[in-house]
Amino acid sequence: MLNETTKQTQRKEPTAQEVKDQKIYRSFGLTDEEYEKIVKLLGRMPNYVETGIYSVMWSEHCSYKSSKPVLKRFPTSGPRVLQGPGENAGIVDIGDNQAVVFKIESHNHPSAIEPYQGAATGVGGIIRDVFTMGARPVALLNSLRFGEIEDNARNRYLFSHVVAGIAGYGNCIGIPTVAGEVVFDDRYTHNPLVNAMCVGLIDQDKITKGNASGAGNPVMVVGARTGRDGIHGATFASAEDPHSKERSAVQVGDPFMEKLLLEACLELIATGAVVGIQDMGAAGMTSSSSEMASRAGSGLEMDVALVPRREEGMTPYEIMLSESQERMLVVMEKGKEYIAEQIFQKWGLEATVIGRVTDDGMLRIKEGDEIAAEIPVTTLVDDAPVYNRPSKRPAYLDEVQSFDIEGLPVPQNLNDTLHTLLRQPTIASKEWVYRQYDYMVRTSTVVRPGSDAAVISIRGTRKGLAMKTDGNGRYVYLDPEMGGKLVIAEAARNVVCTGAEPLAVTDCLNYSSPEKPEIMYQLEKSADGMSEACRVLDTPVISGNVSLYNETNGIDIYPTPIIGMVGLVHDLDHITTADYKEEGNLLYMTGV
Amino acid sequence: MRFAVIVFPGSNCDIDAVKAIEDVLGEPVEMVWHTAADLSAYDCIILPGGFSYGDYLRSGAIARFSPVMEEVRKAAAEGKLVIGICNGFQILTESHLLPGALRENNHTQFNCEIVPLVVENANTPFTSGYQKGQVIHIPIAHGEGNYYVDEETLAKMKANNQIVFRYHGKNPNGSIENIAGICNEQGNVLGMMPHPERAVHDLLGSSDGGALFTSILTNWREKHGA
Amino acid sequence: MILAKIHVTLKASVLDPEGTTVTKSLHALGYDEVEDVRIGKYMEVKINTTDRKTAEERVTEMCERLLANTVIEKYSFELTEV
Amino acid sequence: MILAKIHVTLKASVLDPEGTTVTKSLHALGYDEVEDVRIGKYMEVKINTTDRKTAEERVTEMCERLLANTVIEKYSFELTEV
Ligand SMILES: Nc1ncnc2c1ncn2[C@@H]1O[C@H](COP(=O)(O)OP(=O)(O)O)[C@@H](O)[C@H]1O
Repeated sequence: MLNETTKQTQRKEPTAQEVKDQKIYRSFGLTDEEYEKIVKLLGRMPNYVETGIYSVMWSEHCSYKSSKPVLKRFPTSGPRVLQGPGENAGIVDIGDNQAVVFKIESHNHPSAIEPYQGAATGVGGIIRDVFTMGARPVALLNSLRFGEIEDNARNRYLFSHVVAGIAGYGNCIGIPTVAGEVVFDDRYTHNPLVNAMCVGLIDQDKITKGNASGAGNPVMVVGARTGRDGIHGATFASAEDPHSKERSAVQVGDPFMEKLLLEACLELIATGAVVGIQDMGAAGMTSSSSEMASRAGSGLEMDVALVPRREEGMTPYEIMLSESQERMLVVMEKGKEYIAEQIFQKWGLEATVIGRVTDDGMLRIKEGDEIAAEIPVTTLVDDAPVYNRPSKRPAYLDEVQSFDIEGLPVPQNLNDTLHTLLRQPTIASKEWVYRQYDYMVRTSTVVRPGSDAAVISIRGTRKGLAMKTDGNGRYVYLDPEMGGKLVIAEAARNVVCTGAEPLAVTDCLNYSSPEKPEIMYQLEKSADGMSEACRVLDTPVISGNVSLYNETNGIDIYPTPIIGMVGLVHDLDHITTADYKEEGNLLYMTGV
Repeated sequence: MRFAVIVFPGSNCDIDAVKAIEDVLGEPVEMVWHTAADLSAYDCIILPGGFSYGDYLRSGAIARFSPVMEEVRKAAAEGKLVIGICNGFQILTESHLLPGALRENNHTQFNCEIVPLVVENANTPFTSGYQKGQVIHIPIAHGEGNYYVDEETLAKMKANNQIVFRYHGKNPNGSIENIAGICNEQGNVLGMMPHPERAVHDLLGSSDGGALFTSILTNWREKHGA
Repeated sequence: MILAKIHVTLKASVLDPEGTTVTKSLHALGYDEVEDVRIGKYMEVKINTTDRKTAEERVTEMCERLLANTVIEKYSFELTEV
Repeated sequence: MILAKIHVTLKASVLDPEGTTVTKSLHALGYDEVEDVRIGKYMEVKINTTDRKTAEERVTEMCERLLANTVIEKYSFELTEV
């Protein structure tokens, strides 16, 4: 099918000199300083493909260049932590050689453009992060923020399609969506938040990491074919690019493919022949290959001409940057490629050798015999810029914090007030949402949505896992540090209410632009608050994700850290639920 | 008694069916891949829930051409017990092993909840452990469970006592005459949208589905003098 | 190469929940003139043949066997050379 | 009354998982001549008007706002009097 040579299209690509002279790197999001840094690191001008690779690896999304200094504040270790941040997902020991694997991730921007597919592919991505570790995904959670829906058809559209997308993906793949939260506030009208979390179970001796080690080991791409999905914006000058009009910044998810990929990968990992495996999420082959090589201190050589494609005439640039979903990069033990081929064939999927691990520390991309890119891996990962961005206490804080609550009038009719409150979409029952999710598949959901945290039982044991997502952007806005503490505390309360002992958290930091000092302040202070609460509660942060630049037309979202907390139920006999059990039961209020 | 749970690409309640049989009956049960060419070793065949082939085109439309379906047809003709749950029910109607079709829910949304059902026919090998008219609580989880059948066929089905379960009270999907589960004329092939395998422990919210599995075993034992 | 453009729609006697939902949404958006919406499928099947007659037979068969469920749906198609 | 016959299909480079799966299934059934299947929607919208020009404008608007998602889909329609 791909007889047409890709080189023709490639020739249209600007030369290294043109990339520099026309400052094309700017349209990829690289600053002049960053570009100069690349030239210095490489000792030459990067060509077009290399510029693209640097731009995605050095993007905020992949490099955490603004948030890294903030993330350092979190406590990340503890006696039970088997894997902290830095891998596809974090892992916590739950005894009996078992461990729980979890992570949360945002898909805010795609969901704002195409709510169904944006939310669906967000779910797909987080599931892959968990099963690449070798874990069986057992539960999904989410956390959602939209503008007010009462008089806004657009917000209702976003909300209902995001919920449908989460349901469409999670239900099809057969992982129960067991808990979450939804908040409506006009601060999120132009920047809805869609965070998805996945929890998996694993036997500790099966843990697999995203490691490309062992020179000579084959590198395979498995799963879906690569297409021109989601290649970042300004690729070719649009007039020259015949595909630009037909191309979409949004990827379409294929949950059926992912279900097959999940089963095939778990079957493959169980053979013990896998050296390392990583999902291709944002920045596709580029980030998966360089991160896997970076962790192992190795190099990789790959031939893009061998990558199975969905479309004709794709260039090395497009193949390296494609964000086609439901794909994985796998490093196998040398000589065991056939095992992957056989297993994937059984599941009706492709597994193709596209290169091998090297020991020269280079990411070398070829197209047939021609070298398309050649970059030292360390320069992509370790040398990525880190910004200690200035921070400044926002002026609004004085105003909101001096507000005198005592001055508010007491409502005349408290009954009416109560009814008004209960009618608020943020407070009202979320059954409309969660009944669209299959929260019972896998028959282990013993506390279903509608209570506080959800509880999943672990077959063959008396144990269970409690889990919940929580966030409160308004609190964090009003007092970043205290708000940060409160969010952790709320998640912990929800988990404890089920009878579980909180184990650890994953977090997704949803904020506006870090280039505004006031936003950096919110980020830093809320991280301090969360860190302190995590230390006090003994719940280290084992994984997470950052989503910045959530602003439109000068309106910032509330600073919204979302927490996913998992707790251990030691005996299912001791779980508790929120509903009243019998007439005549006594109600107590506890706490301070 | 030996059970087979067929695994189509995209099945996801296969494991739940296996667990239910292990926990409720303790009888041997195996997952059988959809390419299997021989089901003669099994006494009861379960087509589980899930999204075979992603439910693309129409739910069950593609799975019904799986190689194993020839064997399922043969087993049904021999009088063996065949149950299709949710997606399995959809596959059985697409295969014309059961009449009618399952349409998108009338409210167009996926719907997951535990619902009350009325046992309409307690004379099948699947339901003899229930009483006629008994109300049981079983989970549903589907987007296309809106049962449709033309009037003529429906009249025949009623005359034949082929309506096995109806939704009690609220109709969750718009299905004709509240139908939740039906059997074939011979009574050995059952299709139902609700998931009995999800209702086998009190911890799961209901254990009312257990009797469906024990009915099967009891009937098989009576028939085979075991 | 022949392109079969296939329409699969619900039989008139079968209710169309999606159509009803879309009708309601259009009314909510102020399109009061909309009387009714029916939603079906449109498929483009590219067939490697030049023989119209065989193509017609084969496509009919595909529709009967897989592409439509004739218990609730009807289908029609046209063939064009591409 | 005017009937708008609307086709909504995925843009060419957008993944069509349903079409791919149906292609594979047709191959498995022996229809090896099938090169490709793309699946879209077909809608019939009945509009209470006789003015073609307004109808055209209104239907375009409905497509843009609700019936198609122009980020991944494209649409086309024709109007007939009924
Ligand atoms: N987006 C969602 N997805 C799944 N479950 C949800 C979602 N939103 C809310 N829920 C469920 O609804 C119930 C109430 O949630 P929430 O309002 O956050 O509770 P609270 O504020 O009382 O802790 C919980 O069981 C929660 O898991």
